[in-house]
Amino acid sequence: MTRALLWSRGAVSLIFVLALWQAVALSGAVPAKFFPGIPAIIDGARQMIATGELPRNEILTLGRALTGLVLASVAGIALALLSDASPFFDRGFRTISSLLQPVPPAAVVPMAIFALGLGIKLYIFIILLVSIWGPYLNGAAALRAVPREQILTGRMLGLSPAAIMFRIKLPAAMPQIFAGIRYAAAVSLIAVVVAEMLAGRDGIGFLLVRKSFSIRIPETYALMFVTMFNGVLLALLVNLARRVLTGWHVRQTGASK
Amino acid sequence: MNDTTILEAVDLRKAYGHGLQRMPILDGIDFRVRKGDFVSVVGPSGCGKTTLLMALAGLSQPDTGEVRFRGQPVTQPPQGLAVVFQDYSRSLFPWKTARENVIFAMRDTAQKTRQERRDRADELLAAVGLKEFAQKYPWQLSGGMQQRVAIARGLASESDLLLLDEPLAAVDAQTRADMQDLILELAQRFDQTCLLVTHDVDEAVYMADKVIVLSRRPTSVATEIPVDLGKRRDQLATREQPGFLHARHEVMERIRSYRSQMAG
Amino acid sequence: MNDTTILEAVDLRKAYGHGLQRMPILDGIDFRVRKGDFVSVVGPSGCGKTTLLMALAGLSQPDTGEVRFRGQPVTQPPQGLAVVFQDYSRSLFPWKTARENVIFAMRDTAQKTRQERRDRADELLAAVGLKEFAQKYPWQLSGGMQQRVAIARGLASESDLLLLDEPLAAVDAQTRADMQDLILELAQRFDQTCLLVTHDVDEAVYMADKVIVLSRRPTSVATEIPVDLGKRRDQLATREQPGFLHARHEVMERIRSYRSQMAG
Amino acid sequence: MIPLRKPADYAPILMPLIVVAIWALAAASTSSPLFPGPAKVAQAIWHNFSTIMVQLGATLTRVVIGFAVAAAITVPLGIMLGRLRIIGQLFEPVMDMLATLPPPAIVPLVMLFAGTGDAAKITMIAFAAAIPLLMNTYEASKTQNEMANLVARSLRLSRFETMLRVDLPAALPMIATGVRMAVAAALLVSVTSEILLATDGIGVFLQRQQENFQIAGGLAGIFFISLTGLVVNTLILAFEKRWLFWHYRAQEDAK
Amino acid sequence: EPVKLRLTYLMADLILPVLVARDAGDYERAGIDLEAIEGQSGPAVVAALASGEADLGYSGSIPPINARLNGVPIKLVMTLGHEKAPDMMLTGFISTQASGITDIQGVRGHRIALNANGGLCELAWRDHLSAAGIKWSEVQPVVLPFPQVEAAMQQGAVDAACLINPFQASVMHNPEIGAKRIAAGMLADLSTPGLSDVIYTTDKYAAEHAETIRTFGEVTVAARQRLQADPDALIAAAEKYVGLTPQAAADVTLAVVRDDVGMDLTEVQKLLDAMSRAEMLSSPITAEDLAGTTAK
Ligand SMILES: Nc1ncnc2c1ncn2[C@@H]1O[C@H](COP(=O)(O)OP(=O)(O)OP(=O)(O)O)[C@@H](O)[C@H]1O
Ligand SMILES: Nc1ncnc2c1ncn2[C@@H]1O[C@H](COP(=O)(O)OP(=O)(O)OP(=O)(O)O)[C@@H](O)[C@H]1O
Ligand SMILES: [Mg+2]
Ligand SMILES: [Mg+2]
Repeated sequence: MTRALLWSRGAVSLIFVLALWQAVALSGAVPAKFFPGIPAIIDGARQMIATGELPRNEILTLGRALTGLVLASVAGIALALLSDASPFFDRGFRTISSLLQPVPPAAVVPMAIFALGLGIKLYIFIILLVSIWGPYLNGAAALRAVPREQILTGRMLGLSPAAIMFRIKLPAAMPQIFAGIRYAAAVSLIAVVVAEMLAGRDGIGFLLVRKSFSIRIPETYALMFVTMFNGVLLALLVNLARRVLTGWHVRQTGASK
Repeated sequence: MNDTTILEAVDLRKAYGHGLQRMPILDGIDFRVRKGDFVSVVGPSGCGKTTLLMALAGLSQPDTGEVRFRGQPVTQPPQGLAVVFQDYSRSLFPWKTARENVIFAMRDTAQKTRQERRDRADELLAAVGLKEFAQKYPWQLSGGMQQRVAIARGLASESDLLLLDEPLAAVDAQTRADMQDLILELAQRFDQTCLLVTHDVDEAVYMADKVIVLSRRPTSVATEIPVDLGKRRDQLATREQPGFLHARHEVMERIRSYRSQMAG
Repeated sequence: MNDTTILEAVDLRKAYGHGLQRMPILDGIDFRVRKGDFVSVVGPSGCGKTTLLMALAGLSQPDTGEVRFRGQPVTQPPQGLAVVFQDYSRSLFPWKTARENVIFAMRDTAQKTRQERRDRADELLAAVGLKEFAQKYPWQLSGGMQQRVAIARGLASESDLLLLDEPLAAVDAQTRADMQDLILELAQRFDQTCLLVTHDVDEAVYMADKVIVLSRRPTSVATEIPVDLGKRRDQLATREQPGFLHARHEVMERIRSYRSQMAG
Repeated sequence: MIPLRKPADYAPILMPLIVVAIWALAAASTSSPLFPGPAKVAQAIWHNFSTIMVQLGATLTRVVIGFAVAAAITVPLGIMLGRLRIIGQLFEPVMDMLATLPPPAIVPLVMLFAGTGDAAKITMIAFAAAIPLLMNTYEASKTQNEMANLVARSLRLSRFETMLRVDLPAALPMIATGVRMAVAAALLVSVTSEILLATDGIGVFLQRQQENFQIAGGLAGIFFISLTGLVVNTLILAFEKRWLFWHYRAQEDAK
Repeated sequence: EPVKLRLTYLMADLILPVLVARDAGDYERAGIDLEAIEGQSGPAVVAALASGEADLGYSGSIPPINARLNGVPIKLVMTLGHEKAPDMMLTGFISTQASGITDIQGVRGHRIALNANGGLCELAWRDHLSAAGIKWSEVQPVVLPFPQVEAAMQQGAVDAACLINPFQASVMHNPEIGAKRIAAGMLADLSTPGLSDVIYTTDKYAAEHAETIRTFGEVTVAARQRLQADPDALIAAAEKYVGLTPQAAADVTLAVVRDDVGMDLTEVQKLLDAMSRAEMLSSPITAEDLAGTTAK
């Protein structure tokens, strides 16, 4: 029973959110014109599917988000490793990251466009600026907390610092790094959509702006639900990767109950 | 320096904490271990045995004094060294199975191919009684089983110097006896020098060519007691030999003196 | 049911894993403990002693069978229970000092005010030989010291039922003897029922009114050996009594039978 | 014996200086008003200092309230979801769904219910800060040391007490990391929400500078947002040093 | 072979002729290979131009003026649309029934919506308010993107708003709001035409490619005239490129007062004066500095 429930929890959650939405819509607390019910939203989605614009842009956005996530994860983990290897870099980059982290992408767009143009470089910049921090911060914290005995085991075996890093610290830190990657998955979707809104010509974010500027409210909300669906999809992928890479941990913590 | 000396501790001192918190632990440790010898170390809980072992292994630096391995000062873990840590539950890698944990230690060994290493690991796991558990993760094993995996890992490296920190604390008497013989056998086969920290005086004497008794904190070497029982040991016969009983008595005597201090 | 029975295990069974991986561990455990009794449990490494203790404490559910405490089925840790876990290095809270760890267990005790609890904790820490270490964090203590903090914490709760899972595995022989007497003394003072898992047969007999010997996996009660030595025990005298030697012999005998199986 | 100053002690100043130097070089080589160098930004800071301070005050007030609301809700919630495994797992996807909503896209929604005033902005900020806090707290309490929980259970701690006295301290290191991300997210979203809804705040300042092509002025504003981030992070670092040292001990002798 | 021309634009009604002409192949026939890239804000369009990503930019007239003021070397080269009283008014000021505001005087003390700080609506509000003798500090401005205004008005979150189409029409059609148009036009005085949307380029491009810009202007004018003459085609274009619903598309008009797309320096000066009055001009600038007259 619970097993079946857990297997379909993505669907359960989606239904839960949709039901909640519909309940608010039906309650009449806000005008239906600005808060349309689920049927109207589905209708909007159907129209966008019929014209092909939804699938086309969805693929673009998902592809970008996935690329962004991979980039942000790899870069974030690389920075975390670097921080762990060098106290100098650690202290210095900590300052830099504190300074960069709260910079809103919207605020640097003209400068960014000037330096990077309107193409793929701009997307990558915005995505990295926003989503690198989860893997980096969680990774750096996790690497610092690896049990002493495990590191000593590596040293005693005569492993080089690099080998200790990649064969002991990294696997030990993986579970917590994945917590960061999971956040990065959500954030990279946000970043892609925001980038598409600010500078884009296609993708879900662009469509979102276009639809709201042509006063197609149900479509706008349909796109919001698409974004949420993307969030679940990406989280699913992250969980899959987590199972492959840190299956031991999933089972260990799962088994203890 | 004797030319068969392989490991040497010279006036090791170490304190933890700073200022008022400062607590001297090792207070001038001196001893030598000859190549191929089996040395047991006994001492009261918290006297600094683990601290000493870490310094010998080059895993931590003493405040003053020096460790020499094959005549060279030790600052890094030297080639040809293996340690079985006291905290078994933390020293195994939770993301590796028992077998993988053992294979991990085979770096400079004769087994080169994957299959050879696997076979050797399984052989060692069987020797510690964990044949059926090769595929289990550490957290699927009982405390004593984890400790035996740690021993198998220590033995797998076939190092010249093997440091064992209470490796049998969590196993039952029978298993313990078996493990003792296993360690002795392999030590002889690979001509290993061993240093064993233990709380079991019988074990200390049974295994060793020499027992080092440490004093209470601040710690120094209280006495070194040679054990003259030859290289072949037997769980029944050896323990009944006069040499055994004599050495055991001497170690006990020495240890007993802690008691009065303890109460204070 | 005897009306002085306080703890009862009825046909406990437990397996780990599913499908092909399934491995039965407890295979029908039955025994009773009378109020105020001290019971030792011995059994080979990995046979399921910890698993059994968890079930007795209500910390995990057996697959079938039942644990009864004061006649009530146990599904949750019952009131008046304390456990000293085998994995001492993990069971202490790293964010609390030794003293705070001990105070943490004083929930239903006589000490109510902060100062009383503090004093009581310090008293217990002194009793386990850690007077000067009350302010240290667990990771600043040696293995044996951590284990003694865990014991102090177990004793602090002054519970009716105390479950001890190899509580003395990491301490030296002298400290061990002291701890044994400490545990016995407090158990009598607070009229505690105790269940002690240990690998040391001497310890099992010295402490107990009854020794439960477990078989190899799949595990059941191989035999129960009563120990008739009265409530007052003495490290020297008791160990020389014929009753002691007799019980010790019987337990040993029983355990010895594992050996042949082990090799296989 | 221990040198008072290690090279790493200078890193927090040195590394940003290197970055600034690279920036200055890049800016000098393009010499466009759309890509001002550090000197121009310094000038802009000088000119706009008082305006920025006033606007930053308005922004930070909202950030503090929004963050406090988020923390008060998500930390207990995260621990609870981590402990009540089934419910937690069931609602994980809801978490993922909400986490993915881009702030500009939810502005219209929030506005429908909360209007255009401070309430709306604070809601947005709280929402943004809640996500990393919730995720890290949830992960931390889901995956934490089970021994600690066994101890708590054997001591018959109530669910609530266990959460407060065992789960919370054990999860604190990861929560602290979550806080770092949440503070950044809160600052970031407060600016975004001000660009879209506001009447005052540093976001208004930024947008005005941007519309006027005062890029240097905009960066001056961003500089103060960044500085806020740095101050908060320094506080968190101090907190970690003071209260979470037990978690990071591996550092000392096992490098 | 055709000359490559890259245009970055904001999506709006006045750019429709360009898009229609491009898809009809008009530019190609005139020897221009037009690549039209959509941008999402005035500053973004300017940045694309400055970085060399685009040759021409299209947006409202304020962003390029601000850019020039701050040293970005760009020049206005074409006017795509105008406002002129009484019927060519793109910008409208709408109040809600609930607010009780009936004229521009009534705005005093109320919450008014504008689309961005330092943008078109701010200039419009300031110009109209100062003409009516109301100080900026006497109103409560709220920044709201156009799409959110209608909901905000219906929910009572703002009392009056500056709007352009299609949002203006949508609000006017909403019976719940009971909207009233209390004023119109970006500038208060529209007795002479006021500059609306413009095309601009860098000084360098203007000097080197005058011919291409002129050709682009000629093709655009021709396409615009065709669309003006055919309302159905205009509606179809609005549906196709902007994505409007048919009802909303019906309200689209092309505000054109002249047959050519050349710059008129007096119009530029009029806008600059208004910006100066509204204190939105950080330093003085002349119309000659700002506008080229390449295209006619
Ligand atoms: N990180 C540390 N900080 C402060 N004190 C420490 C630290 N590590 C160990 N100590 C102290 O050093 C002393 C010796 O510890 P060590 O672990 O070497 O003892 P041991 O002889 O191995 O004891 P046991 O037999 O109990 O394992 C102890 O008193 C302990 O409190
Ligand atoms: N989480 C788990 N998953 C799978 N198997 C487990 C798990 N926990 C324990 N086991 C198995 O259960 C058996 C009994 O474990 P338990 O810890 O109860 O043994 P024990 O008698 O306490 O041993 P020791 O004396 O070594 O501590 C072991 O064979 C172990 O492999
Ligand atoms: Mg030790
Ligand atoms: Mg056990």
